Amino acid sequence: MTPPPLLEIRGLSKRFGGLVAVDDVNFSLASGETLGLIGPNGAGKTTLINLISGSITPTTGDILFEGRSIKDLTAFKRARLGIGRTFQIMKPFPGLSVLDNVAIGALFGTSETAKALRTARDEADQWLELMDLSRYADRRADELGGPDRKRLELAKAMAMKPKLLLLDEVMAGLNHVEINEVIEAIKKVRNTGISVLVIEHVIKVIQRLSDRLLVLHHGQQIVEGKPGVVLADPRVIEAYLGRRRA
Amino acid sequence: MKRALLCMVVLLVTSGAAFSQEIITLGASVQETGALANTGRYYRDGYNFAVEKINEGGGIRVAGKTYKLALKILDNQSDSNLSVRQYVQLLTQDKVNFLLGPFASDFALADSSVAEKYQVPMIQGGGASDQIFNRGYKFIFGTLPVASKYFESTIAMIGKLKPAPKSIALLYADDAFDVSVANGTRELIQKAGLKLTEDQRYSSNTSDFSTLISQVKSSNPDVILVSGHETEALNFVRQAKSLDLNPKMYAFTVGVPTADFRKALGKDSNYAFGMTPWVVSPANKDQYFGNAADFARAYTARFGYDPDYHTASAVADVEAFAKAIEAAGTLDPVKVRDAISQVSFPSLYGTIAFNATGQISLPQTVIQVQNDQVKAVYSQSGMLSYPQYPMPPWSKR
Amino acid sequence: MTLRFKFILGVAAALMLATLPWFASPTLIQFGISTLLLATLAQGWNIIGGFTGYASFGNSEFFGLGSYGTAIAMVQWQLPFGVGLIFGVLLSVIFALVVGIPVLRLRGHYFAIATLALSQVMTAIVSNLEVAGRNTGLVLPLLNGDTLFYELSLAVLLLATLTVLWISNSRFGFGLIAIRENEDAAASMGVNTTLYKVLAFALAGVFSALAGGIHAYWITFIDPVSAFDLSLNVKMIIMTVFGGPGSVLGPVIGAFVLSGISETLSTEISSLANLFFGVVIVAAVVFMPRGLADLMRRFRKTGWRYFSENVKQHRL
Amino acid sequence: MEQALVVSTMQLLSQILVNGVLLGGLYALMALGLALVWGVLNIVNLAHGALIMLGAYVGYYLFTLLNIDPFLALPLSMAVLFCVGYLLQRGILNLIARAAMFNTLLITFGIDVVLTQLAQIFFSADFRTINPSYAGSNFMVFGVTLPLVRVLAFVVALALTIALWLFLLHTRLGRAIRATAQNLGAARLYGVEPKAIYALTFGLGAALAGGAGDLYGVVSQINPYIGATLTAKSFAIAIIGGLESPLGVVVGGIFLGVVESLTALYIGPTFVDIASFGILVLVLIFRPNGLLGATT
Repeated sequence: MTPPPLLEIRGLSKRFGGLVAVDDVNFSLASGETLGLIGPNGAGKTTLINLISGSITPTTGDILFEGRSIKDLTAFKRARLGIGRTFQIMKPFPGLSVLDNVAIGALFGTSETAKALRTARDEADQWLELMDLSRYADRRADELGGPDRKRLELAKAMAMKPKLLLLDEVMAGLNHVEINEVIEAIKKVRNTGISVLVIEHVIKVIQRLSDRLLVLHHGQQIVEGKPGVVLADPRVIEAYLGRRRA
Repeated sequence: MKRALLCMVVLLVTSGAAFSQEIITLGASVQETGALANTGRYYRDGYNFAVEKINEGGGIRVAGKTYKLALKILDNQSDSNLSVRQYVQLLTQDKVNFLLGPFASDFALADSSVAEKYQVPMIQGGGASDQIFNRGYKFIFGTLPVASKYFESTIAMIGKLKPAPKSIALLYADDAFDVSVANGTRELIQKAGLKLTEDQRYSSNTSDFSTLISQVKSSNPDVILVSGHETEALNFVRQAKSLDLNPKMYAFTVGVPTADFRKALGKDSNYAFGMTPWVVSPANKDQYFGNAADFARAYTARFGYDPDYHTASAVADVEAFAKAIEAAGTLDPVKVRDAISQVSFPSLYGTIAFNATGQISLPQTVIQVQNDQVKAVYSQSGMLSYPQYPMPPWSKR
Repeated sequence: MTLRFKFILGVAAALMLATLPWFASPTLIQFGISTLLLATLAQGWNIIGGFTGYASFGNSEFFGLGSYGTAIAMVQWQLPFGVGLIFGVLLSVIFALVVGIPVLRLRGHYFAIATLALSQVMTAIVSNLEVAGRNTGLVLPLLNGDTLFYELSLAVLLLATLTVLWISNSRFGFGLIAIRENEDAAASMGVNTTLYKVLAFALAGVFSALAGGIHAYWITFIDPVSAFDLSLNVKMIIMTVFGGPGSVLGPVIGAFVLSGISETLSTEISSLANLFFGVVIVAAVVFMPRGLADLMRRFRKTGWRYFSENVKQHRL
Repeated sequence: MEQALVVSTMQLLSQILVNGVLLGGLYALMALGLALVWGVLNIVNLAHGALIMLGAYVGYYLFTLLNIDPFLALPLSMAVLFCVGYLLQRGILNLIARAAMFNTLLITFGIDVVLTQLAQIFFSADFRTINPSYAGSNFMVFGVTLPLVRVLAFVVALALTIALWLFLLHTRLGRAIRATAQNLGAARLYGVEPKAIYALTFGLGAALAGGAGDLYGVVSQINPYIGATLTAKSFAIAIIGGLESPLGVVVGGIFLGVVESLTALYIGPTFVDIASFGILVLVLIFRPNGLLGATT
């Protein structure tokens, strides 16, 4: 018997008043896999992430994590189960030091038992090192610049030791050089063996990172498959790239 | 032992200044600012004036030595917690000898516990609530009449009016003093055989009386008695007019005797009944001020506004101390306390003598505003001048 | 400063404060009791306001419930003071749980206003309760023992400060700070935000209620207006913000300094004290919006420019 | 006999409802400025009641010293308070425009203390009233007594609300103010400096408070300490009505006026605060955008 996929989305929909933001989406994500989620602005990508992480509740449909329905769990419980996320609009803890930002991930996250602050800071140190942020450890988080802030978000999420990481447009607002830096950082994350769901606007990024791609348009999923195949699909070009070219 | 130690500290710290000049200091914390400042000033100015006058007259003689009086007044900002702390400060840091009181029953309730704790007598002229005096405290004396009897003379007068009123509405604020008044008044109404048509408790500081007035209007009593604060009396009269409430008479515990009341309401203050334990009359002789009328003239000249019974009560507090200290022949607080309980002397305020619980027994004189002037209409001895009754409806004024 | 040195300094300061009644004047002790209680209240506010970031105007309700719990137990049921104190704390914790769960869902100004309104409701409810003496209040038995009250207040303040010290170094405290800094992010990182907020509210309630109970017995008379006094809550906030919200000693120092100023003003310039106090608040908010703790940390580096920089940073 | 009782009960009830509605109009005017400043500048102005108090004193002095009728003095009172508000914002509040929320609460509290104390020093603690000859006049409609000044105050309150509403909707400045509520920089699109918008809006809020104060002095007594209760009432109305539109505030004011009157009649006058502030808390929890506002 094959184990259930890490994440399974079944017929998920979300309505805001009259607007259908996410419409009957189905997909699954295997352990260790990186799935890319693309679509034009307003396609419902961030809503989907919010549904999975528990910031909002679905109108219909179900979300299974490790074979268990989590749709009625609050956000913090899902985090405890191993779902970490970053936010499109970065949400660091601005008044805290960079180190303590990450330490909070280590203190909470998936850790079941209470650990000492010192242990959490030691763990945080390691993540900072991995993300190349050690030299900023004592700075206030709101003093960091663009790409460093993105890396901090990654470090914070990783410190939670999640099984699944949801990345919401981490590249927004970065230039080419910075994008490459952050891509390297995400690769490091992926190499630790966890599953990642990447939402991205920039096609180049998603091509380089994803094992598989899913395209959302007006809340509906239109294509799913290998990156090369998906990006060549005329419906995708029509819906997404086509409009940009026009 | 502790007291002896304290005295030594006093001697050391004050470097003998207080003693070489033979001064007795009275201390008080009153409302100079804050919501009660309007009435608080009567106490501040009354205390000051009395102390000045007694000193002008040569001060007081204690066991062959002459002492001058001094006054230390702190502003409690209308905050009763601060007031308590200030009384402790007055006793322990400023080393005052005796205590004068603040205004209002809830303040006196809290502050008198300081007097009791430190066993220093306090004579206060600002709190009348029965609660202050029924705790068995030994060091608190009051010169306002007993709250539960505030309406006694008013109800006695009602029995003598023609046409005789039959029904009464009683409205009162929910603070210590007014609840005491209401409890006493209810009994008095029953005894007088009058019908109580409305008995309504309202929140202190209510500014909108339109519901109460409409309610009273629909039950149409002959008499309305209001026990509350001056601001409430003002709002009540204004809104009674605008809602066309026309009882045969209405009476208030406070407000009516003050100049403020007449100034704020103008002609609308006419016909309102009030009460005062103090009548500005030359008949009230006083050792220091001559008589009540002389005092009132001098006071107005000195402070720029008319005194009312709060002021007289404050002056009486200071005089009671002067008399008691002279009688005790010592500054020892406990002995002075015993002397206070024994004093009995005529003053501009009336005869000052305290009963067993420490309160004075002074009848209220019923007053009425007539043609913008306060007129005494009824006292314990009977009708002084027949009041303007029934009050004409607002439309006919 | 090493940790060890700080520890020794702290113990020495506590001991010094504890011996005060044996050589200070009664006025100073009186001032001490009131200041220690205010510091306890500020420390309580620090937990919900300073650490968790919820601008509570409900702490004066805790104070009032503590006062009334103690007073009702002692006056109406003739129970000893200790039992009354516990009863007051219990009332306060129940209030924190029952009211906290719906109200702590509100954020920012809305939470502040909800708690502000609740204190009006509490005042009005107590004014109508027979067992609480309605609006005429309750008179507690007189106890001539300012030394006892002083030591008790000091003990409660120490307890509160040690609790805050623990909070600042614990997982719980980091959870609260995370909520303050960004509640959504905190939840997504696994912080049980609802539980933590309610716990912080209840903990603030415990200390405020203890202060209220002691104050009631000490002052011997309480009524709804003085027990649920909203300006007391404002004082807690001012003292905490003045000292440094979210720090361990900031609220205590804030309470000591501001009480000192205010007491001196009340004595020295009497009627103008309140006016001056208002001016101090305005000036403090404009020139040192992050409190004394921040001032001391950065003043050495920036000097007098510290004040103008604050203004530059926050003005439009 | 019984029928007479029913008639008089009905009459009392309609009188109480009318009282409540009229009171509500004045309430609404008190809350209007608070809601405007809160909604646009995100400042919860704890000194709002103190501004109403100042407005009342302006009206009082204009009436007693210059014999200007309080309803004619209304624009003057508003103009004076507009200046006070404008200067307060420019001189003080602007300095902390970008500081944390606690700080705006604290600073407006501080301003409230200062204004109240200054009022005590300059105006004394004496109780004052604005008492023109017609202050107590009334007329009867269907057996219900209508106090003239309350009716006038109600009409003025409604007129000012509608004027504010039209101003916000149909003038360039008004649109700039509304845009600022969404986004600080947006005012620039209308060619107005955000700084100017802030000061103007606060001045406008203060002017409305001034108008409310002037009318308050005609129906009630004034002293330097009336502010705190008025601030609390204004909060309740602003929250119940919602911050989005002036019309919501009017509905909130009338709703509160009626609820208070009915509570006083059927439960007791000491329960009024439980009702009004209890409703405020419930509205916050269940309908945070106000009774009329959109549900989320």
